[in-house]
Amino acid sequence: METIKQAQVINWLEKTAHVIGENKDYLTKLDSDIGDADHGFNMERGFNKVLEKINELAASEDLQAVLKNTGMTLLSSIGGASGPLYGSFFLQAALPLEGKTELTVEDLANSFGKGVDGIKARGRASKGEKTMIDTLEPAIDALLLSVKNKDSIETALSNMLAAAEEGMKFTIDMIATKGRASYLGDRSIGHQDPGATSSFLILKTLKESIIQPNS
Amino acid sequence: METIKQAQVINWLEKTAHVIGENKDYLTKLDSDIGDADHGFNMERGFNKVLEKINELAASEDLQAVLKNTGMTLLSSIGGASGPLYGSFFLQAALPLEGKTELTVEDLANSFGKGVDGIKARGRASKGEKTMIDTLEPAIDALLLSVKNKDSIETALSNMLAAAEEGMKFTIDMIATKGRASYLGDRSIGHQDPGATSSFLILKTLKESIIQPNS
Amino acid sequence: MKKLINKIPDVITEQMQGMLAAHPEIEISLEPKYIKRASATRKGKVAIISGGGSGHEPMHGGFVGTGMLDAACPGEVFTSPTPDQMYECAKATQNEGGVLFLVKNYTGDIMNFEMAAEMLNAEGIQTQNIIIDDDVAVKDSLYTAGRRGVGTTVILEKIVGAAAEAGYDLNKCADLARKVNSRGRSMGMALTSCIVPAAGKPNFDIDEDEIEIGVGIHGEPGRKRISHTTADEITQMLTTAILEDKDYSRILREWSFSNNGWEEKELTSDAFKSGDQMIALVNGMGSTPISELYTVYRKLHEICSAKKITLARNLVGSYITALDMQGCSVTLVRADDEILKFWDAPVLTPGLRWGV
Amino acid sequence: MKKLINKIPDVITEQMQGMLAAHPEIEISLEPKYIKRASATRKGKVAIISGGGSGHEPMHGGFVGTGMLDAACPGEVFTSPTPDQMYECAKATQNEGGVLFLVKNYTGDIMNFEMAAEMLNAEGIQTQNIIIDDDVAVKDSLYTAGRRGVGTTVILEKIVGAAAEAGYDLNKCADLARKVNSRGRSMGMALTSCIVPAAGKPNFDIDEDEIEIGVGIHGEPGRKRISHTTADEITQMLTTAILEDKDYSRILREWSFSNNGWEEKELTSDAFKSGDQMIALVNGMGSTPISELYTVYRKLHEICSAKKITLARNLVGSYITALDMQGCSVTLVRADDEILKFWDAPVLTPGLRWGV
Ligand SMILES: Nc1ncnc2c1ncn2[C@@H]1O[C@H](COP(=O)(O)OP(=O)(O)O)[C@@H](O)[C@H]1O
Ligand SMILES: Nc1ncnc2c1ncn2[C@@H]1O[C@H](COP(=O)(O)OP(=O)(O)O)[C@@H](O)[C@H]1O
Ligand SMILES: [Mg+2]
Ligand SMILES: [Mg+2]
Ligand SMILES: [Mg+2]
Ligand SMILES: [Mg+2]
Repeated sequence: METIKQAQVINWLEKTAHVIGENKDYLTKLDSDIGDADHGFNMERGFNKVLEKINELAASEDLQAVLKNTGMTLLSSIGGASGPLYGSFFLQAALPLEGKTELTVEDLANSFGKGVDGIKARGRASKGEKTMIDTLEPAIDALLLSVKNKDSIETALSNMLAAAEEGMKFTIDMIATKGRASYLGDRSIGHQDPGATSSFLILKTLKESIIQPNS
Repeated sequence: METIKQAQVINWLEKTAHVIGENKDYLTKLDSDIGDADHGFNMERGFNKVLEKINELAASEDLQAVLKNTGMTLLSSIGGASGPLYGSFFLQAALPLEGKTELTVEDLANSFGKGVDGIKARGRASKGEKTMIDTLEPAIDALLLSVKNKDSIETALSNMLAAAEEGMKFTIDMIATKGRASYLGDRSIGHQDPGATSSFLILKTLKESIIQPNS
Repeated sequence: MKKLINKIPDVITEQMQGMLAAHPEIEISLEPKYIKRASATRKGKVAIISGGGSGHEPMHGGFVGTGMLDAACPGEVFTSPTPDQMYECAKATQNEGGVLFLVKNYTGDIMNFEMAAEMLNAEGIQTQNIIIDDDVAVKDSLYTAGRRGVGTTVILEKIVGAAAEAGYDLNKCADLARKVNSRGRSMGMALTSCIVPAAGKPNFDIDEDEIEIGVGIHGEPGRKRISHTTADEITQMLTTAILEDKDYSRILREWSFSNNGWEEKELTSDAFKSGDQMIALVNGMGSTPISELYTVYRKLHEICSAKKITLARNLVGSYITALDMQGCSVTLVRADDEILKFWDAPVLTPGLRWGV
Repeated sequence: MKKLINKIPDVITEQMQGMLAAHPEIEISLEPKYIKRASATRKGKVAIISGGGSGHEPMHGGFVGTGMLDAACPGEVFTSPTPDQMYECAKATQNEGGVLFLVKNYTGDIMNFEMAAEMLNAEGIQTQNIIIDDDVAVKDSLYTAGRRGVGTTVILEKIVGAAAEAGYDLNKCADLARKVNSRGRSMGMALTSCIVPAAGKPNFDIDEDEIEIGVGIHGEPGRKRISHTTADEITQMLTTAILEDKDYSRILREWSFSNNGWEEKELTSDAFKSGDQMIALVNGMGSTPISELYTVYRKLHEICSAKKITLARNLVGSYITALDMQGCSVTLVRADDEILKFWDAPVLTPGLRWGV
């Protein structure tokens, strides 16, 4: 397999909606420990909207349009901190994809790289502040390495997810300095960041949409 | 012993304040079952005021003045339903006592008789409506009988108290048709009326102030 | 019990002192307790005075001011004030136009206000008592102390206060008060119990999944205890009880200036009907967020619209409360031009303000 | 969870519909959600718009009306509204005088309002964002998202709303808003937790004998958890934290019309001192009886008097709430003539009304 096809991207978005739904209470529980106990509800509301539009999304071959529409949908339905952040992620991730109907590993790395830049610009945060960036940035670094190593898509996605998971887990020991959790100071230590966790779930679903288990 | 002396009346009022204080929670509990859980607080507030004034009361030989002052004090400190009722009781009970410095059984019967009339006029209630009247009216009837039988003060007070206690206990099986408890309808059955109970305590203290136990 | 209070005997005094500090337009007396306007009123104006047990704030003290009450007498929590309070308050407030006591129908309030009226009339200060008894949860007036005075009190105090300000004399104020009372109906419900500070524990026990329909403003038991349900169903129950309440007659006592004593008067409330226009109050019981009250108002408005009953004016908020009880009540007062005119008149009190 | 609500996804919509039914002077849009004045404003008037997560009622929707906000955008409960809401709301509301967004300092609100401002400015609708960050419970702005926006918001919306009504242009409104924010300090406390409808259980656990000092309006943890104590001690703690708060500087972002992009501005709040005159807000968190708030106001007044700080104006009541939380907050805004003039100007909104 050389590229990720449009149908796989659609499949990823559709599956993500289900995975977020299944993990709604888990994400909310994480947010109740160090935030305001709504991250699961917020993410579910947003991805349910994406699900409602899935046929409209699927109708477009142009992946730039698909990601842009996804970003706009999340932006206008999630709210809170994660709404503009995930909104910006997809809107910015769409930018390098003009005219693309399938994605190489390099396309993916470029796209997601722009996406994370969008999050960092919007949220004025960087790695190590106990946010979704701590999952996403290592994931993109892994993708970039795969581009350099000319890894297969399978290998690239596996490495990406391993890096994402490690990044997510690193948030447990961090002190939050951005978002609501920052009010807790030291007391935020010992809890995994909800946004880092939802980011991990999104990437995990990507990998699983492309690489069928036992295939 | 032929008459009740001024000092005994003062002693009665003083002791009543203590007895009401000791029974505050009990009276409030009874009122919480069928009323608004304040009868103990109300009575304590009133009789504490009487206690504060006890030297002033004791300074007057004139029992009319003593009862009138007691009535005014209760009237201006109890509030609720029981305030005007006990206020009226003492104010009216004072009326027949012009110039008296001690009381025969007949004086007491006349005085308390007027007092209960005052309660009935003010509260527009009669016996059998599950109120303090159910304690007081039988007690006065007993006093009147003692007047007829020329009973000693001891006998008169003992009979009075027995009748009061019986009357109080009869309220358990009654349906309330006056005061707050009336909103309960049938559900007021099975509970002893708080006002009937405070009236009983007042009369019991009277008897015990006059007849020393084991004397 | 978690409350923002200090020592229990000081609760009422300190709340009054707080009101005084916040509202220089009122004055307080602590011995005996009352709240009155700081500025004197026009000579000949009827003094409109209310009062009752504390715990229902902002009622009544919060309704003292231009266009509403001249004074209010707060009792202990849930306990009627005493006659000397009303007596002293009336003497300090009246300005040769007589005194109108607005009294909620509770045995204690009735008796204490009657004694005060007797004392004042005996001194030549013309004093009338008008009773408010609007709680349809109490159906039977023959075997009970009658309907309790609840939400209509707020609306009545506003309207009669405005009329007195406009120059109505004592008799006309009393007539208007009687009329508003005869046109008011209310019903309340509780999600939780209230806690009286001195008691320190809930007035009644209620399960996490139960609510009390028809509750009084002291946590008196209501018509029924049911499972917790939606705001719409609750509003339907309260509104139906009010709209389907039949013509209602009862005997109320008023002072007769000719006989110099009390006389009994029959007062009939006509059932509400399609075509009526109302002043509506959706009231919180003390611990109910206003957002939830709007949910109730939405349904009340829908039910009334369907029955061609107009909600010409409304008030949504916590105006007659039961300490920290969660729950709400609905009040409808059938309006006419006189009532609407005085409702719309300016009012400036700590608890209600418009037009000024 | 006992609330007067229907289905959880409908909670906000139905509260908005209830407000609409009760207040014909407002208009609502449901897709996307916003509340605006029913009548058009003067051409050239700055549109003052606020918004934020729901659950703080009457703020912000209850402050829409003459003399205060032009519109408000409610998000889901405790969740910032989305940029399309502010964008559509601003387009429907603005009348060629530009748009001023009043934004409480929460990461979500900041980002969503920034995106909306970018969209509007890109279309040539001049839009400025002013941030409110007054919660002294958050000490450190270097290692946190900064101080939260709480009680000062209510006072600021009133003052800037009046200024816009009086003809201030966008820059002058922004200057005034920045000034009021720099002069406002707040601190809150909770007796109980709130319950978010969708969660169905308390946001945090707190024992029957504990209270949280320094809590936020979403139940965010405060400075400390202590044993329940008297209203006086609680008021002392809140007031001391406010009065002893030092000069406070932070960097806030505003739109630069010359650079057509965001620029960072330092804003310093001077510590309060003896001789200052204040607008004071003693605010209930949603389920606090007003009587208890007066007990708090009493002590606040006493403490300030002793320090020769004048409470020139006040507001006592539940204006910026946290659903059904029990507790209170104290806000002081250092006033000057301009601030007092606009505070006293007439206002007619569902939640705040005087002078009209
Ligand atoms: N400035 C920021 N930059 C990046 N991510 C952030 C920032 N602030 C918050 N987040 C992320 O947002 C998550 C919280 O999202 P959510 O609960 O939906 O919003 P809110 O905090 O408004 O309730 C956090 O767990 C964190 O990962
Ligand atoms: N109309 C009445 N006539 C006589 N006694 C009455 C009447 N109404 C109430 N009571 C008495 O008052 C008692 C309640 O007093 P209390 O609890 O102090 O006042 P409240 O009912 O105002 O709280 C009742 O138990 C009853 O005995
Ligand atoms: Mg959150
Ligand atoms: Mg009682
Ligand atoms: Mg009582
Ligand atoms: Mg949130």
